[in-house]
Amino acid sequence: MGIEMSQMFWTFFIFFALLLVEGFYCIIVTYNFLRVLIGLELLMKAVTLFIIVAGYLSGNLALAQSIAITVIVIEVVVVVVAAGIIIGFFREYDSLNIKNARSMKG
Amino acid sequence: MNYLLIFVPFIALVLVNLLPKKLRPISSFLVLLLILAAQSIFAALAPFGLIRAVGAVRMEHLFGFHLLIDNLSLLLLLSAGIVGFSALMVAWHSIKDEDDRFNFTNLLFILLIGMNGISMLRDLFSLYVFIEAIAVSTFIMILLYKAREAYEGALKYLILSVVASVMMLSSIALFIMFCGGTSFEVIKLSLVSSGALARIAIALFICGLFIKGGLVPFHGWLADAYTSAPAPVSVVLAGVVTKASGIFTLIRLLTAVIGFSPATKDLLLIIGAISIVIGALAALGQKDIKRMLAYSSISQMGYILVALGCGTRLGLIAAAFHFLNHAIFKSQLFANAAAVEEQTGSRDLGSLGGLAQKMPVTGITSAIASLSTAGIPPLSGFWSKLLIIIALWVSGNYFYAVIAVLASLLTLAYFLTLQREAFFGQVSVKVSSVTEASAGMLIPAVLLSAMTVGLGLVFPFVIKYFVR
Amino acid sequence: MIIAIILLPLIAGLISLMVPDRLKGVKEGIALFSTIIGLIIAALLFKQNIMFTIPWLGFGIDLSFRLYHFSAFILLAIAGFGAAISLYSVAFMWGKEKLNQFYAYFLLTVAFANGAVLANNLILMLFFWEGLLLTLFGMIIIGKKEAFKTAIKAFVIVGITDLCLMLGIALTGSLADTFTMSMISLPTSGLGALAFVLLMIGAIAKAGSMPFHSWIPDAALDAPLPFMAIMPAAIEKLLGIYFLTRISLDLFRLNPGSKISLLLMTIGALTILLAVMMALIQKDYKRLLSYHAISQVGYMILGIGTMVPAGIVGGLFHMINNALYKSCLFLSGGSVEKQTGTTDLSKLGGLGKQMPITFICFIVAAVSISGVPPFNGFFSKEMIYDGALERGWIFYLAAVLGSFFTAASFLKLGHAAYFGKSETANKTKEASWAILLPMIVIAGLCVLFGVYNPLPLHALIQPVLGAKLEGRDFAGLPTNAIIVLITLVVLAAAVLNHWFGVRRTGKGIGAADHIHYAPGLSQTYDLAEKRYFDPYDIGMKIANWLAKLLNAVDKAIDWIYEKLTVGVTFAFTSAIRWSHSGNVSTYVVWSLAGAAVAIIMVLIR
Amino acid sequence: MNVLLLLLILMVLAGLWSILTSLLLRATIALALTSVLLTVVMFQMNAPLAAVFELSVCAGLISVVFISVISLTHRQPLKEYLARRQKRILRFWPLPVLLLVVGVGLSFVHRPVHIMLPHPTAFGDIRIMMWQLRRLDLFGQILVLLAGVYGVLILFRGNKNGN
Repeated sequence: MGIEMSQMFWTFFIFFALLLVEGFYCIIVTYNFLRVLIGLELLMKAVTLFIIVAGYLSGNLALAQSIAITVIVIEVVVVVVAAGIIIGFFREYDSLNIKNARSMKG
Repeated sequence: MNYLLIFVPFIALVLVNLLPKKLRPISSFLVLLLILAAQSIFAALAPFGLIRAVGAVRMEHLFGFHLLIDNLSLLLLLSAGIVGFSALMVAWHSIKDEDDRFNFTNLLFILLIGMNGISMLRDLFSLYVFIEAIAVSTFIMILLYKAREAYEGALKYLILSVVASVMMLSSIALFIMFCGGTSFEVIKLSLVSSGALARIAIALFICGLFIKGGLVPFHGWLADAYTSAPAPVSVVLAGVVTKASGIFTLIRLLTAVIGFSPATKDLLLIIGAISIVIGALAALGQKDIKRMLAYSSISQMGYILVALGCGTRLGLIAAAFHFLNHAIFKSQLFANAAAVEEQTGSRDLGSLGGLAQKMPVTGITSAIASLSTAGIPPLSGFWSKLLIIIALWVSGNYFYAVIAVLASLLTLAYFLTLQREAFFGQVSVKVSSVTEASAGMLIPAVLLSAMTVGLGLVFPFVIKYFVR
Repeated sequence: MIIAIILLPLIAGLISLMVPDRLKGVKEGIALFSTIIGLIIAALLFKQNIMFTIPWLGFGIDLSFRLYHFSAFILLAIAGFGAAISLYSVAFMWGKEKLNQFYAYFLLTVAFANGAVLANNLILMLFFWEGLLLTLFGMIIIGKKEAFKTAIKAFVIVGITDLCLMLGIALTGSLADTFTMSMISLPTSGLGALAFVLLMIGAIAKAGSMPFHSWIPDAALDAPLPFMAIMPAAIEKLLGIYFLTRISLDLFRLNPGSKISLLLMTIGALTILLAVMMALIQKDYKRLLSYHAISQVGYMILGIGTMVPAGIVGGLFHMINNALYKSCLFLSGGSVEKQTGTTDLSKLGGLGKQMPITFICFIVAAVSISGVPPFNGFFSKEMIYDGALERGWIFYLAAVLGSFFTAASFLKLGHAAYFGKSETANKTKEASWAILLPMIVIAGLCVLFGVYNPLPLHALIQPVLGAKLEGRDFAGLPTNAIIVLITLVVLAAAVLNHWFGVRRTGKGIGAADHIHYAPGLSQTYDLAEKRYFDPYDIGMKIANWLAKLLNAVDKAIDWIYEKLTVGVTFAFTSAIRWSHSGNVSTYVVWSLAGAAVAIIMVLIR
Repeated sequence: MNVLLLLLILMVLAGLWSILTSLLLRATIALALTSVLLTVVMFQMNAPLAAVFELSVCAGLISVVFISVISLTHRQPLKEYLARRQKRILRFWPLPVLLLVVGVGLSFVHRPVHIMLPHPTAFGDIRIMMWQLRRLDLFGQILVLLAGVYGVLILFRGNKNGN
């Protein structure tokens, strides 16, 4: 398996890295909280992919799947809570602009 | 016993929610209070053999997973019990609305289960799940009153928390790939023969924990979340929750799995030293009591980190002792801040003054806790700092020892600022009609400061607790 | 036995803390009983040698006690003062508030002090040492309402110096590879010097030397008076000087020519002079005494710093003498306060007739502290002069000058309080026996230790030095006649100065004016006055100016403690505050950068 | 492998679209598309259970959540939106470039890696793994879900004061 496995790992790793770059770029650059949330989602997608890849390459797919399922469940809870917070934020500030969330500094 | 620690609160949580609506708040409060007190007593007495962990043998077949209690677990169990108890007492008086109070107790139940789980787990991924459970309930707790500021704090915490999750999960994936599993034994076994990527995995996981624990430069969310959280929430948050998910897990990881390589040590020392200095300097400039305490929290976490960075047994003991001390005095300071805010309606140091005359108990207890934090002898904080500095010195990290000493002067400086602006001097106009806080708010403060003094005075026995 | 002397006051203290305030007499009974038993135990333990070690925490930290002549002697002294002061407190504090706390702190102080003296392990000693800080804090805080701030000030100053002590102990421990005191013997070079200086800071701060003194005068006003008699005047001094002697003689190999010795002598000389000048201008009985409490430490540090036998014996002898007369003075102050309700010198006067016993005790103590023969202060000061002269005339000069001012200020104090007239003087009565008895006993000891000085020197002090004594015996009359002569001249000068001062200014001591401006006398000394007038005036101006300067120094030290840190770090702080812009993107970037650095670090190591 | 490669490229492109598009609704759809592609990748990798979860929860539930949030909050006037659209390009053009640079740069890194085979105690069957070996995770999930339930109760409850 050696070299071929190694190659496969690096290929998957590149895509994982690209998804991470997309996600972080989205978080850092956008001004809209919903888009930040989309960025976070992309990061989670990347991680889920990476976990499954890990299981796939090492033949430990059962563990990887069970972990991935748990991660997905947690992810959805976090997103729902985040959505709740964002809606509350919108009610409070009448905007989703991230620049409104800079009152606490220093 | 091990299983009881997570199942009793869980079952209690479910049962309390099944009660008729009228009974719920009071019963959940009492039940949780009882559980927390029992847990504290158990954790405090267990190391001396006064309480046996009974019935731990046969249960494994029933549940199919391992929960092991060692002395490190007891440390977290004890801190969680004490801090949870104080937070609950504060909550009972400062949260006025019954529904809010009930929600708070429910979430505190979840936090407690999460922390108890963390203290006993032996699997990296389960650890992550419990940390996430804690994090999610924390986001919600911060928004308990749905205050305007709180949305901001909660969102910042959420975003950085997801970033931390990404780091930890990537690391877990790497562990699956290069170690073949996520349980501590598996990782430890195969870590010896693994290459650079496994080391990256370690670094990533540690960085995730740094975010959770709020170490510089991963600390952006911390001050905002602490400041915007309701009073009892910030007590429990600052006292134990973020420490449990960040620092405690780190200690567990270092001792049980990855060990101390030169690179890890350097990482811990550097991040720790930066946190100590930046946290203390940032605290110095604050005008808001809670924000100051939040930054001080960062600085204190730095102390724990440098102690860990020694990589010696003494360093580990020092870190554990400081962990407990920090849980005690920081939750007490936040309880004091809650009392001040409750009575004066303000946390702004500029508008306060002379409170020691109006609120003598709060004044004295907060002075004790502040001085303990600053490492003024013979309060308990002094002993842990002494151990940290000795540990640093003995392990040859002279530079960091000097930083630790100098920064404790900085700590003293900002706490003196706090004391001077809030408690000394002329009674300012704003607080001229202020009275002492109600007994419920004072009980935790007095209790915790008595602990600070007591731990300092019986230090020899306390340290024996950790040496075991 | 050796454990009992620590546990007995400890337990008694804890019990008296639990006794409610309503039950009168119980706490007092406990305190008296336990201190007297303690005195008996200390007397029984005297002349014994006990080593007591049980392994304990590991890391070289053992539960180790050592009783030998030095610690036994200090133990005896502490027990003696404890008994005397508990008797005094019974009368002085009767019926006041928070008595259970007072007795608890008092007994705990005794317990911790005993522990610190007996400890043979540096960490164990530090433990007891810190316990004292807590009782100090407690003692001050139960005083007046404003005492909170003073308590914090004392806590912070002593705490910071204890941090130094702690660092010193860590350093000493790592240099010597052990924390057991009897096994340490380090040279004072390189890191050893640093370790010594750190330990020294802890010791002299406990003794109350400059520049760690500024809480003492504040505490003198705020704290209960028996506290002042026991803590800064007696026990802390005993402990501080005990520890200083231990580190200079046992733990480190100091020799007379070393820089450390020079440093100690300089600190001693400066403390003597600066504090006594401050004392001279005080207008309050207790505050004046508290500055003397600082100044006298200077003599001890100077004596020990000389590192020659005469100086060290003198320093130790001075330590015990000072503890005697200074607590006697504080007790007399307390007696005056109890009877008249004030310690403000401008309101006092003419008490000598109404309170004769207090007055006599005061005189005995005052002449002792001024160094008048044949009282005890005279002999110890002569030895210190002898030692100082051996090391350099400048130190001798400082000591003699200090002596001059001491005498002058006590003349002023005695004059203002006990002579002349005041509104309240006639109504005042002598204090009760329980207040007088400790004073009489202590004053008697002052005389005894002076007239029959071989008793303390042979039994208590000289054995401490052992071989370092080089076979000399300092008992009996001082050998150097010239020094004695100079001392006498200085004392005479002080009396003259006082006389002139009263004559010239008439303020503060106004009751004495009519004697000095009597027609016959003033003409007789007209000429002398004209000749002496200018130098004196200039001298007084310089003294005043110096005193003001010192006041400024005092303030500056406060300022450093409270403000400078903030000032220096302000730039950093504002930069950090600026960088926390509240922008979550920034925080994410920080985290990512941190993670990147961490990964790179892991990869390259 | 080739199919996998294609799917992964599509996935990255879908992610890119979800960031670059100026309409929030489209971004949500793009995110769902990413999810669906991930599902297919998982099927390809013989992980059907996780794939089903991903499809139902992420592609389905989360999209619903997003869309409902958008419908609750999105009140941007069209004019403002068009004006902002121009500026967006300025902020987002570096992303494709960055992706290219990272992708090409990383493709040069080809160090041999040593992949560990599963631990002998591990079970190949997902059902045994999940229901018997990882019960603690399930317990943790229940905790997270409980927390989420309280979150929904607290966050979506209207303010008591009637706002």
